[in-house]
Amino acid sequence: MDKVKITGVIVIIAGVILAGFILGDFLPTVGDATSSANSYLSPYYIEHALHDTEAPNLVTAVLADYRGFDTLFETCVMFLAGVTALMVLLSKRKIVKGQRNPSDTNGISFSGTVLDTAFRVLIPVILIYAFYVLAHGEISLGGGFQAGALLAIAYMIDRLIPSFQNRLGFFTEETAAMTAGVGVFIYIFTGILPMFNGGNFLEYGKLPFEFAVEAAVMLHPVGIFLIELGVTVCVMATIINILEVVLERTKFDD
Amino acid sequence: MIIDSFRPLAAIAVSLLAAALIMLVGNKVKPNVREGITLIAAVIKAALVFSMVPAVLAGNEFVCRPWEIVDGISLAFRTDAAGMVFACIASGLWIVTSIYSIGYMRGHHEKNQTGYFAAFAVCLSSAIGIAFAANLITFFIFYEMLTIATYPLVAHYRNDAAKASGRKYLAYTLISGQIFFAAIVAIYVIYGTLEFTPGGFIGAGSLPAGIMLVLFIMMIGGGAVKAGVMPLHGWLPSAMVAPTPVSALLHAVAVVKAGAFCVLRVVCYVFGPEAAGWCGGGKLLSWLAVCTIILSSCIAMRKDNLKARLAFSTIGQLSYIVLGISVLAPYSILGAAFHIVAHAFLKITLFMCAGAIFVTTHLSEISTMGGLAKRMPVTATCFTVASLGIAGLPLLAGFVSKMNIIRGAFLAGQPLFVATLVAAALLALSYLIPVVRIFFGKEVSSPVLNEGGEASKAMLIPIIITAVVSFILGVMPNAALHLYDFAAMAAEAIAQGGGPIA
Amino acid sequence: MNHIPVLIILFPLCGAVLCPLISFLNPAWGKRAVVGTLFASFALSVIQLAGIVQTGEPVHYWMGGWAPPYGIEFVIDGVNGIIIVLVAFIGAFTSLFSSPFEEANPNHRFKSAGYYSILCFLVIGLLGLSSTGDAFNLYVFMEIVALSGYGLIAIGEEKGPIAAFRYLLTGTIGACMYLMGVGFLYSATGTLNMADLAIKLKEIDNTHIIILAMACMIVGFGIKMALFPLHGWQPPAHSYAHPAADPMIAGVMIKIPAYGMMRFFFCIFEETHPAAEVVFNIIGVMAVCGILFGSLKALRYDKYNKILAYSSIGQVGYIALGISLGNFYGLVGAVLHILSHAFMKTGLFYTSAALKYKFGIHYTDELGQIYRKMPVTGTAMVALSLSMIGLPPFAGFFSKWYLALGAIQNGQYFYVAVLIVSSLLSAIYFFRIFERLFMGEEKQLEDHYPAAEHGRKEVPLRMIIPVVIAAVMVVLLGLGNTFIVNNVLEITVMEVFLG
Amino acid sequence: MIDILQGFLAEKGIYMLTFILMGLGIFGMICCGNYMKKVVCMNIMQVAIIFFFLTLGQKDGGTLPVLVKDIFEAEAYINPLPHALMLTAIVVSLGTTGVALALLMKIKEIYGTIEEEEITGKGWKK
Amino acid sequence: MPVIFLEALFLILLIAIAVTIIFHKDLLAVTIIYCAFSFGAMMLYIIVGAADVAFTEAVIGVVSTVYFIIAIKSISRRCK
Repeated sequence: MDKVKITGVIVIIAGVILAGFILGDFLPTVGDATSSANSYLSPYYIEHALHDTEAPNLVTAVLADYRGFDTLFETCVMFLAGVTALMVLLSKRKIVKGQRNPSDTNGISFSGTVLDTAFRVLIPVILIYAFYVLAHGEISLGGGFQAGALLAIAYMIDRLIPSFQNRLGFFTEETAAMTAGVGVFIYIFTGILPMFNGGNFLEYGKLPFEFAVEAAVMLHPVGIFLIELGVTVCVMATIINILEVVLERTKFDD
Repeated sequence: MIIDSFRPLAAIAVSLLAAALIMLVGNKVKPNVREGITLIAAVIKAALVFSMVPAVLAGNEFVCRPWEIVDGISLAFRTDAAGMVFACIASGLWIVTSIYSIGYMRGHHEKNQTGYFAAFAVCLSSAIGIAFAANLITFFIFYEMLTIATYPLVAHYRNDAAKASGRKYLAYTLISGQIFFAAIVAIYVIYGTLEFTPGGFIGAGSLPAGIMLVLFIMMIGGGAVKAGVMPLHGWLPSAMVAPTPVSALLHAVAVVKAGAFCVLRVVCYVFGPEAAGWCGGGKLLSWLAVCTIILSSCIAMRKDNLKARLAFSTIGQLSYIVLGISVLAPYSILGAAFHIVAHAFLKITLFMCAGAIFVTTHLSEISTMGGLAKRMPVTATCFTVASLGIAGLPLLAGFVSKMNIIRGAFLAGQPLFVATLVAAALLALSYLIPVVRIFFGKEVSSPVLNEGGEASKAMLIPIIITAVVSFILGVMPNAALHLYDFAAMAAEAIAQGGGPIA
Repeated sequence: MNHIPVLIILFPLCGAVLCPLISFLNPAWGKRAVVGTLFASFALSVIQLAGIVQTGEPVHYWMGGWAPPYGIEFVIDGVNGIIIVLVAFIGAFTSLFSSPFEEANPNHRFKSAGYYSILCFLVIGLLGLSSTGDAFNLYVFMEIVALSGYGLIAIGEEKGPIAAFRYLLTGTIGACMYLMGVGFLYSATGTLNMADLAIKLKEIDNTHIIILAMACMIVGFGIKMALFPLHGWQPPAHSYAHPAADPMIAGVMIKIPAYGMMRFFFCIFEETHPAAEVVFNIIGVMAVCGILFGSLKALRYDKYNKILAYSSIGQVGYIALGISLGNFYGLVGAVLHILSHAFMKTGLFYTSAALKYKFGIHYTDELGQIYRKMPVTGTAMVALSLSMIGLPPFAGFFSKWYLALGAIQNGQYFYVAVLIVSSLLSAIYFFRIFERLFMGEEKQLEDHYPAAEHGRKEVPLRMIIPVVIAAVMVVLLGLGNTFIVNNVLEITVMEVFLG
Repeated sequence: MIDILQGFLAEKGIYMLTFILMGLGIFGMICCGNYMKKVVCMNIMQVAIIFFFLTLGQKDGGTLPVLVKDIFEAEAYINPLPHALMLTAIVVSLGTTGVALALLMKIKEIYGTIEEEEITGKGWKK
Repeated sequence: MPVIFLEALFLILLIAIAVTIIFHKDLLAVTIIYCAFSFGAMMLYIIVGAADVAFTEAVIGVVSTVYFIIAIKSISRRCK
C-alpha cells in the first residue's frame, strides 16, 4: 500500500510540474493588477463599496451586501449540516451522563488547576472579542461567521473542561438546532423586510427604518448588522449542535 | 371530400374506456356486468365504424387531428379505403369474438378474466388505431400499444410455457418495433413528412438504392414479424399456448393482420410501388413470402396439434397478403387487401372451431378427433366450409382474394408467383382436407366423442355467423359493407399515386 | 417589482429553518409548515411559468437590488421555469408522500422535524440550482443539495451511512471541480454572472483556459448527475436512501445538474468554439458508455432499487446524449427527458417506497401477485416502467423520439442504435419485473407497519395520490409534449441555448 | 537569479504548487483506506482550491481590502471578491466536515471499523 | 524579499504536511498535523492579503480540530 502511495505522490508532483511546463501560461500572473480578474468587478467594489454600503471592510460589503444571497445559503449550509449530523446520529445510543463533578470523566480532562484557570480567564475574553467582531464586522476584520465561531469556541471550552461544570451549557443538541434555525430566520426576515417597502429581497436601502437614519445608505449598516447577527446565532448554534451530537455519543474512558 | 369528425377517435376511445372500466370495476361486479361492458363497447364501436362506411364509399374521408403529438406532426386519423377494410373486420369480429370468449372462458373456467377482457379491449383499440392512423407516428404508437396489450393475452396462463412464449413474443415484436422506430425517425429527417400517401411519398432515386433498401427492410421488419413472414415467424407457433379466443384474435383479427396491414402501409403508402420496386425491396419481400408459403404449408402438414396446424396455415396465408402487396400490381394489391378480410373470417372460424372442440371434448390433437362430426356436426361443417375457403375454392371468400392476387401477378408478368400461388392452394387443401376427413371419418378414435352434444351456444353462434359470412363474401364480395369496393378503391388510389388527401 | 422568483425559494426556506422550532412547540405543525410552504412554492412556480409563457421574456430578479454582474441575479427563462415547476411539483408531493413514514416511527420528536427540514432544503437547493444566474451562487446551491442529499441517504436503510459517506467524498470532489472551473472562468473574465461570462468569453482568445474550465465542469456536473465513469456513488446512494425521500433523490437530484451542464455548455461556452466539438464528442462517448453500462448492469440485480438506480445511469446518459448532439432536437429531447424521466423515476421510487412501507419488500422476487394486494401501485408501476422502456404513448417515447431525431440530423446513426439497444435492454429488466409481478408465486407477506395500517388494502391515500399523479403525469407529458415544446422550449432553446 | 525565480513563481510556480496540493488531496481521498484520513484529505483539497481563488485576487502593491481614509483607488486594495467567495466556501467545508464526522461515527457503530477494505469485505457490494 | 517567496515556502510546507498526513498511521497524529496544516493555511491566507479568510480559517481550524479529536475518541485511533 505504501508503495502505491509513494508512486502516486511522485506521479502527481511530477505530472503537475510537467503539465505546468508543457501547457502555456494560461492563468494570469500572480499579483498582476491588470489581470481580468482584478480589473473588471473588483475596481467597482473598491470604489463604490463605501458609497453604496457604508461598509469600509470590502469583504464584508461584498459578502453581506452585494452577494448577501450567497451568504444566506452559506448560513443555511451550516444549519443543514447541524441538522444532518444530528439526524445521522439520532439513533445512536447516547452515553449516559453521570453527575457532573470535577472527577467526572465525561470530557477531555486537563489535569491541573493552572490550565483550568487559564481557560477560565480565556472565556470572557473570547466572548468580548466575539461581540466586538460581530459589531465591528463591517468596519474591520471579521463578521458574523467568525463571531459565531468564537462564541461557540467559548462554549466548547466550557463544555469540554469537566471542572467548569458546564455553566454555559444551556444547549442540548435539539435546542441548538432550533436556535440555528432561528438564526437563519433572522437573516431571511431581514431580507424580507425591504420587500414590504418596495425593495427587492435583501435590499437594505429599503429597510423600513427610514425614520431612524438621515440617508437611505445609512440603512445598509443596519441591515448588515442584522444579518450578521443572524449568521452569528446560526453558526454558534450549529457548531454547538455538532459538538453536542458528537460529544454525547463519545465515551472518554482513558 | 374531407369531413372533420371525431368519429375515428371515438371508435378508438370506446374500447379504451371499456378497458379502463373493466379494470376498475371488473373484480367487484359480477361477470355478467363485466362482459356486458365488453359487448356494449363492441357494438358501439362496430356501429361507429360501420356508420362511416357509406360516406367513405362515396369518396369522402373522415379526418381527425386532435393535437400535435410531436413537434410538427399531428396525431392524425383518417378513414381511407384500406383503413376501412381493416377497421370493419376488426370491429365486426370483436363482437363475434367477445360472444365466443364469454362462452369459452366460462366453459373453461379460466382465471384472470378481468385482465383478459381489458387487454382484449385495448388490443381492439390499437387495431382500429392502426387502421385509421394517418401518419407513421400515430401508426407506430398504436402498433406498440398492440404489442404490449397482446403480451398479457399471450402469457395468459402465467405458467412457465406461457412465460416463455410471452418472452419470445416480446423479443420478436419489441426488437422489430424499435428498428421500425429508428426507420421512422430517419424517414422523417430525410423526407420531412410521415403522412401516409397512396402511392408513397418516397420518390424512386431520392436516396442511393442500398440505403433505401436498408430503410425498407427496417420498416418492413416491423410488419413482417407480426405477419409471421418466414425467418421472423418464430413467436407465432409458440404463442399457441394462449387460450383459443386469443389465438383467434391474434391470427384473425388484430395482431397478424396488423402486421400485414403494416406491410401494406409501408409498401404502398410510404415507399409506394415505384420506390419499393426500384430499391429491390419488393422483390426481396415477394421471395420471402413465396418461401414462407411453401415452407409453412409443408410444416403445417406434419403438425398433429390442431392449433399448431392452423398457426402454420396462418403464416402461409398471411404471406399471401404480403406476396400480393409485394408484387406491386394493382390487382394483387386489391387481392391482398381483400384477403385480409377473407382470411379473417375463414381463420377465425377455424380457430373458434378448434376452441369449441377443445372446450367441449378437451381434445387438441388431430389424430384423436376421428369421428368428431358425429358429436359436433355443426362445428365440423363450419370447419369444413372454412377449410375449403382457405384453400381458395370458388364461392367462398378465399377465392375472390386469391383470384385477384393471381390476376395481378399474371398481369405483372410473374408466372412463377402464379405457379406458387396455385401450388400453395393445393398445399392448403392437402393439410386441411385430411382434418376434415378425420372429422367425418367412420372410425371414432376417442371415447369422449360418443357422448355429449355440441358446443355451448355462445360458442356455436359465432362460429356459424363467421362461416356464413365467409360464404356470403365468396358469393357477393360487396355484400353489406362493400369491403371489396374498399379494397378496389385502395388499390386504385395506390396505382394512381394521388397526393395525401389531408 | 415581481418577487415571485425569490418567493418560490423563500417560502420553503422559512418552512425548513423554522420546522425544528415549530415541531418543538407542536409536533404536527412542523410537518404541516414544510408541506404547506412547498405547495405554496409549487403554486407560485406555476404562476411564474404562466407569466413567462405569456410574455415570452425571461424574468430577472436582482438580489438586494444590485444590478448584475455586481450582485446576484435569478434568471428564469422558459426552460428553467418549467424545471422549477417540476422540482416544486415533485418536492411538494414527496413531502406529502413521506408523512406516513414519519408517523410510523414516532419514537423521537426531532426525527420527523429534521427529516422534513432536510427534505425541504433539498427542494430549495434544487430550485436555486435551476434558477440562479450566478456561477458561484450555483456552487452554494450545489452544496445545499449535496448536504441534504447526504442527510437523506444516511438516515435511510442500514447501509445508508456508508453510501452517504461515499457520496460525500465523491460529491465534494465534484463540487470542488466545479469550483475550479468557476475559478478558471473567473481568472479569464473577472466575472461570475453567467450572462456576463458568456459575453466576456467571446472576447478572450485564451483557448486553454476555456478547455480547462470545460473539463472541470464536465467532471463537476458529471459527478453530480452520475454520468458514466463518475457514477460510482449513485447506485448505493439510490438504493439505500430514506425510502420516502428516494423519489426526490433519484428522480430530481441527478437531473438538475444535467440542466446546469446544459446551461454552461450552451449559454456560457459558445457551442461553436473549436474545443466545443471535442468536448461534445467526449460527452457523447460518456453518454453512450453510460447508457449501455447502466442498462447492462441493471440486468444483474434482483433488488428493485438497484435496478432502478442503474437504469438511472442509463437514462442520465440519454440526457447527456442530447447535450452532446447540440442541435435543436437534441436539446429539446434532453430537456423533455429531464422532465419525463423525473416523473418516471420519481414514480417508480414512489412505488418502491410504497412496497417497502406496506410489506417491507426490497427484492423483485418477493413481488409475486402483489398487484392483487396493491392494485393502484401495481398499475402505476406498469405504466411508469413502460415509459422507462420508451414505449408510446408514454413520455419516455417522446423524449427518445426527439433524441433520435437530433441524432439523425447530426448524422450520428450510431446513437440511434444505442438508444434502441438501451430500450430493449430496459425492456428485459422491466418485463422481468412484470413477470414477477403478475406471474410470480404469491408470497406470504405481512404488513410492515401492522399497527399503523391495520386491515387496509392499499397504502394510505397520502401515498397513493403521488403515485397516481406520477403515472398520470407520464401519460400527460407524453401526449402533451408538443404543448411544452411549442410554447416553452421552441423559443427558449433557440434563443437561450443556440443563440 | 531571484528575478527569474520570482517571475517563474508568479507565472507558474504558485499555481503548480497549488495544483500539487490539490492533487495530493484528491489522491489521498482516493488512496487512503481509512475514512478519517479521507476526510482530512478532503479538507486539504478544499484548502488548495480556496488558495487558488485567493491567488487570483492577489495584487502587487495592494493592501488588505479594508478601506483606509482618503484612499479609494482600486490599485491600492486587493480584490475583495475572491475573499468573499472563499469565506463562503470555507464555511461550506466546515459543514461538510461536520457531517462527514457524524457519518463516520455512525459507520463505526454499524460496521465496527472505518477501514475501507474491512467494510468492503463485509458484503457491502451486494 | 518578495511576498511570493513566502507564499511558495508555505505552500511547500503545506505539501510536505499533506504528504505526511497521507502516510501517517496514527489518526490522532494526523489530526494534530492537520491542525498545523490549518495554521499553515491561515498564514498563507494572510500572506496573500485575505485577512478575513485567514481569521475564519483560524477559527475553523480550532473547531474542526476539536471535532476530529472527539470523533477519534469514539473511532479507533490506529489506521492501516
